[in-house]
Amino acid sequence: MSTDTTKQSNALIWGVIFIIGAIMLIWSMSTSRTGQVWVTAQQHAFTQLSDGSYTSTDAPASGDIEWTTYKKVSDRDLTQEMIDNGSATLSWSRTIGLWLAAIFTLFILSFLVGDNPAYKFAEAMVVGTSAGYVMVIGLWDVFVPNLLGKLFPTLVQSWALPGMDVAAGSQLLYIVPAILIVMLLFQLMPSGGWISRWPIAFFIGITAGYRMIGYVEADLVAQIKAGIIPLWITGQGGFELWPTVNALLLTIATLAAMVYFFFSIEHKGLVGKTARVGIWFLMITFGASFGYTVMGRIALLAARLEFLFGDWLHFIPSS
Amino acid sequence: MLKTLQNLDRRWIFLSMLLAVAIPILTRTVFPEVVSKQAKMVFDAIEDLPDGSNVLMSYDFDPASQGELLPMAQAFTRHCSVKGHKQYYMALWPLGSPMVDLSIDTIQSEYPDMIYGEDYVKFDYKAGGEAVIRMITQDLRGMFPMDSKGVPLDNIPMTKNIKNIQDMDLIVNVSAGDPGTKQWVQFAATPFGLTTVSGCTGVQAPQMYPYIPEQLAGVLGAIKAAAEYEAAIDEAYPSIAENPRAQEAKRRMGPQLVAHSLMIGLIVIGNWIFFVSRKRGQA
Amino acid sequence: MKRTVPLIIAIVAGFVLLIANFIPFAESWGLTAQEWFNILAVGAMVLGGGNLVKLHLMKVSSKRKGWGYSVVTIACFFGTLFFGLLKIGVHPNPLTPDYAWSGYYLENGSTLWWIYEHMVVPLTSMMFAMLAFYVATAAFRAFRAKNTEATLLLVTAGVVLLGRTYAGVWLFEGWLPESMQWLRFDNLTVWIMDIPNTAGTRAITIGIALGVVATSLRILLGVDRSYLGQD
Amino acid sequence: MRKQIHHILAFVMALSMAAFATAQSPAPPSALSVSDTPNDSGKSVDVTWSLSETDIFNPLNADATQMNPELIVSVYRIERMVTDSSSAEAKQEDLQWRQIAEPSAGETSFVDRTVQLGWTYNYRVCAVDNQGEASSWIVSESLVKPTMQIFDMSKAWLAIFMILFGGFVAYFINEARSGKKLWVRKIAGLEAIDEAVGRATEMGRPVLFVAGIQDINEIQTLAGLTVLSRVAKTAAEYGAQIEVPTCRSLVMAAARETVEAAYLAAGAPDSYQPDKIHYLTDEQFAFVAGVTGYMVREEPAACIYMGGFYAESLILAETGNHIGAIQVAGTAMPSQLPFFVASCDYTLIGEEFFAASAYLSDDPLQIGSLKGQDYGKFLSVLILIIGIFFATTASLSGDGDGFGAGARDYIKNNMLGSEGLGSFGGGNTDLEGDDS
Repeated sequence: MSTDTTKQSNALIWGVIFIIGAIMLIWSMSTSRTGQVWVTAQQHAFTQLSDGSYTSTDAPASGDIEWTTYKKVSDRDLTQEMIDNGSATLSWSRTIGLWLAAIFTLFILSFLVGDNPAYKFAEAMVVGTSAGYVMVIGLWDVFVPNLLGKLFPTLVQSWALPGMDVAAGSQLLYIVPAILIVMLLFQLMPSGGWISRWPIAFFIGITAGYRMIGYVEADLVAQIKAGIIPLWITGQGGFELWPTVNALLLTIATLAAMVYFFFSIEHKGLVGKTARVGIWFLMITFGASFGYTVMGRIALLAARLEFLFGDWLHFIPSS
Repeated sequence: MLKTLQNLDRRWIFLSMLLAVAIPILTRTVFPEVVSKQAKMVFDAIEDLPDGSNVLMSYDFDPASQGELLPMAQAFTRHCSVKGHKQYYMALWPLGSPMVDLSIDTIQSEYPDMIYGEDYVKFDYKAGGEAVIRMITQDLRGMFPMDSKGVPLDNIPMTKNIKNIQDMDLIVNVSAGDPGTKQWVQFAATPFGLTTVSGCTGVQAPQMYPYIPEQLAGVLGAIKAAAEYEAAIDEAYPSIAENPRAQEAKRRMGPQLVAHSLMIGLIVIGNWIFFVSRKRGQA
Repeated sequence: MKRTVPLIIAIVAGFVLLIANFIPFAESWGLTAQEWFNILAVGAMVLGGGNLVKLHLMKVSSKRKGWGYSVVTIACFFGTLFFGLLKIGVHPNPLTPDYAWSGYYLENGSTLWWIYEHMVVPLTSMMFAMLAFYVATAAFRAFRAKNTEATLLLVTAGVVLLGRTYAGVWLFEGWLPESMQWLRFDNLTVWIMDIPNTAGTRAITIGIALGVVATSLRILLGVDRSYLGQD
Repeated sequence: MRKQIHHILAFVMALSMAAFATAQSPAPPSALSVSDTPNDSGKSVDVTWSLSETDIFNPLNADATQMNPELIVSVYRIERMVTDSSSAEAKQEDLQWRQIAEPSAGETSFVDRTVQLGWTYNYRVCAVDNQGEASSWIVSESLVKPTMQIFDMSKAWLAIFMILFGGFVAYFINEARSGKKLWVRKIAGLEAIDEAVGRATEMGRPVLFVAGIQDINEIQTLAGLTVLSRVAKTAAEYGAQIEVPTCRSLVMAAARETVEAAYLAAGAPDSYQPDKIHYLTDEQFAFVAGVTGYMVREEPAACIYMGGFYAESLILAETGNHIGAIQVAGTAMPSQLPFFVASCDYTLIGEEFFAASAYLSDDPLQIGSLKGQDYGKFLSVLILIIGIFFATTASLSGDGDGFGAGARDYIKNNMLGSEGLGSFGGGNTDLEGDDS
């Protein structure tokens, strides 16, 4: 296809897509609360007891700590009555969020028509947000309780983790991982990157240590053990043909496949034939793996379309 | 005919896949499920435990794999809740924590009489992957000094007497990769003989089979197995069968059927083109 | 100094873990080492974030093609970090309402939650879901029965694909005699998974395990120092 | 036989009647015994008992209707008391009887993992019926003091295997380093690579090489780079153009070194173009978009993928196939192999990939460990065959206690299980950890 015809077809495709999209939107909006998120408010009030601790109360007085949280009402449960008596209210932030979510989803889908700025934009956001998000979790879930909490218990207790047990006092041993982290971050420096080799070496050593055990125990010894089965299977009714055949097949296949992975023997004669049988069984294995992978990929798409058609456009009951 | 197919704009194939998945979703076709061996094994592993057993639920997946794994995870939660098992939630993936929250929402909305701290508890995400598993097989508090609400384990009824996860009666692992099922098998199930079941993505499932039955009590591979598991639960517990939210995986089998058929059709046509054109000495 | 110390650290750390597995006395050493390891893993996360920023800042400063997108990435990164670390929109933990910072950083309704729910989830999951389309085109244009092996693979894949849907049952309803029921694709799939797949995977698993033993050992014996880099 | 059961049932009924008449409490469990868990660091105690007579799971009560429903045991309550905390200071609550667990009916054992090394403990257990009525306490005859073992005997065989498998590798690495030539079979895939490069030269189109998307510290990437040096060398000899986009900046640096060296070795240092080896981006799908974009524009005649790949594998292979390039792939990612096998002209499967890299590089580390692994495999196959032989003979001889069964059980439970060295045919020697 020459470039200008491609351009034309692209323009055509975009046009068609936008028209279909518009029709769906209008239809959906005319029939349902498209992309609206309704919430119910929940009051939380806490009153102080004589011992200084707080307890939740239903009749907040002055001086109590109060706040309101909002819970999403799924489209399934939302009734006109709830809207009329004001128990359910429209949440603008969440509604906007939902529309954004839908639009970002479409941005990425647009890559199918051809690479375009919208896709690149969405992609750039994926990288940034997910990286930032992972870091936030790491800091709040691990760094604070497992490192700061051990080094400066009283501080952390009075700040972020009131429930924490400070009896143990600060455990100075945890200086070591703290220092290692600092050394690791030296890798960001233009020079002095070699300092980060210490923590990296620690990483690699530990990994090597437990991997070695884990793999020998679970993937080597235990797998050989699992492979040891009788090739003559008898049940209540005496000898059983099919189980025996299967056991035989399983054994031959395992051994043949292992022979294929021998590199000290030339694949000639019997060895060659066995290896050939082995590769066939490997291919069946890969075929199964292929099928399962495809199944998984499709499920992912189904979930996203359910989001678009359900949560956003309300063509189907939203989750 | 051949020519057109040979240089067919691939966007037509994209479109066909889109429709193959979209139409069954919109028409909401649901097919009956035959509970297969694996799904039954997993179901039994949870069903046969005496009510109120300790079950460790490790959610090692993220939103990217929700489509495959969330229905499974929710089914595990419902099954354990209806059996009254004590559920200990944790996550080895940073984005696994919010997945756990979804299960906890399910408990709170569908099993309101279950009490946090007595029937279920949530631990925060911890970094380190397999090293976390190794750690908690020896010393739970070393890794989790507190639950996700910041309460020390000694002040929580259901964790008070738990030294490490060897005190668990079952490990349920929902996994989208590494760290995941393989690591649980290597560092918990095999060395300590802890009964473990796994719900994993289609990509991993075939690699888990050699571990069955000794190292793994059962594997749910991708959405199909989840649908079968849902069916098994529905059979045993009508209360869950009536819950439309508990039928997600089953609903998704509609798109699966059409899309799988499309895939096979595409492979066949593709190869037909391949052979014909090769005969004509083009390829 | 630059190479020997790290080498010693790696070897010692590795062997401590090995020994801890067999000698109960060393168990506690192993636990300590692993606790440090897990804390250090967070350092690795921070490093990852740092590298990302560094990389994209370089792109921006050098005005390399598409640097605008790098700006977006950096903005998103710091935005998320800011709202998350400062727990914007998070209420205190109901157990301790008088501690402003005690809340759950991902509390439903907080800003980080909003970012997670409306950006992280749809973007990452749709990004991944695109594979469904690529698989389709690959099926049409790439997966060829070139030889016996590929043919075997594709046929198995077909059987599994149908066997893992209702089609596996439905195709054979009615006409297949009782004695031949095992031919039903769903039954066939179960067999494929139980026998050939288990066998093939077991062989691969054992092979990989030996490979890991070799590589780990090379590190523990200090013969493989590639992780120490040059100079 | 039947008569006996009747007697027993009568006895049970009488007993439950008695209970009914008196405190209406269930029958207590019996034979409480406590012992230090073997092969551990002295952090746990094994508690075992026999079921109460009013426990449904008690074989006596095969016919549950014979029981007084109110007395059916729901849980056993286990209490513990510290009798000697050696020198350390024990908490006050530990010095009295304190509940530590409530295993449900039918259980006959419990492992207490909350004990301190070197302290001395006393245990007692009672049965609690579904009315909450507790039976009388059964106190263990002996006290127990958890102790630490020097070596975990249950892992003796595991240790032996680690030494064996490790030994092979270490030995052959040493051999290879001492300059001994170790023979490795030729890998068929390698000719395919040469052909591919040759064809590219004829067509005057470039060769694309992707070394996976993992970072430089992964073995697969390193193996990929070894193959790259071969590809680069051939390309330099034929005078073909090669293109190497990378997903990690460190990989780019390493790749440049490799290729430059290869061109030097081929005697064509001035035809080496560093800018053909460039870093795109860390982000998986962005990287693939970049590479496939290049493929569609430049239409390389040969695409070679060697390294650790993930979901992007099929996108690469699909595009390569579409532009009609010869494709050779190699990866140890089991989940991605199917897509390469189905769409590439030749694929190096798993270890074959490492073998290829070892074959190409005369690096003693690679060849030595490859040899070592081969011997490891050989040993595994041997054990497998021997085990299967005994298992089969055992089942042929009707699973009796013959030699076959004995040998099979020793191999499965001791050598490959967790029952330590044990004694041949000795069977299970410890209470814990028989995971077979």
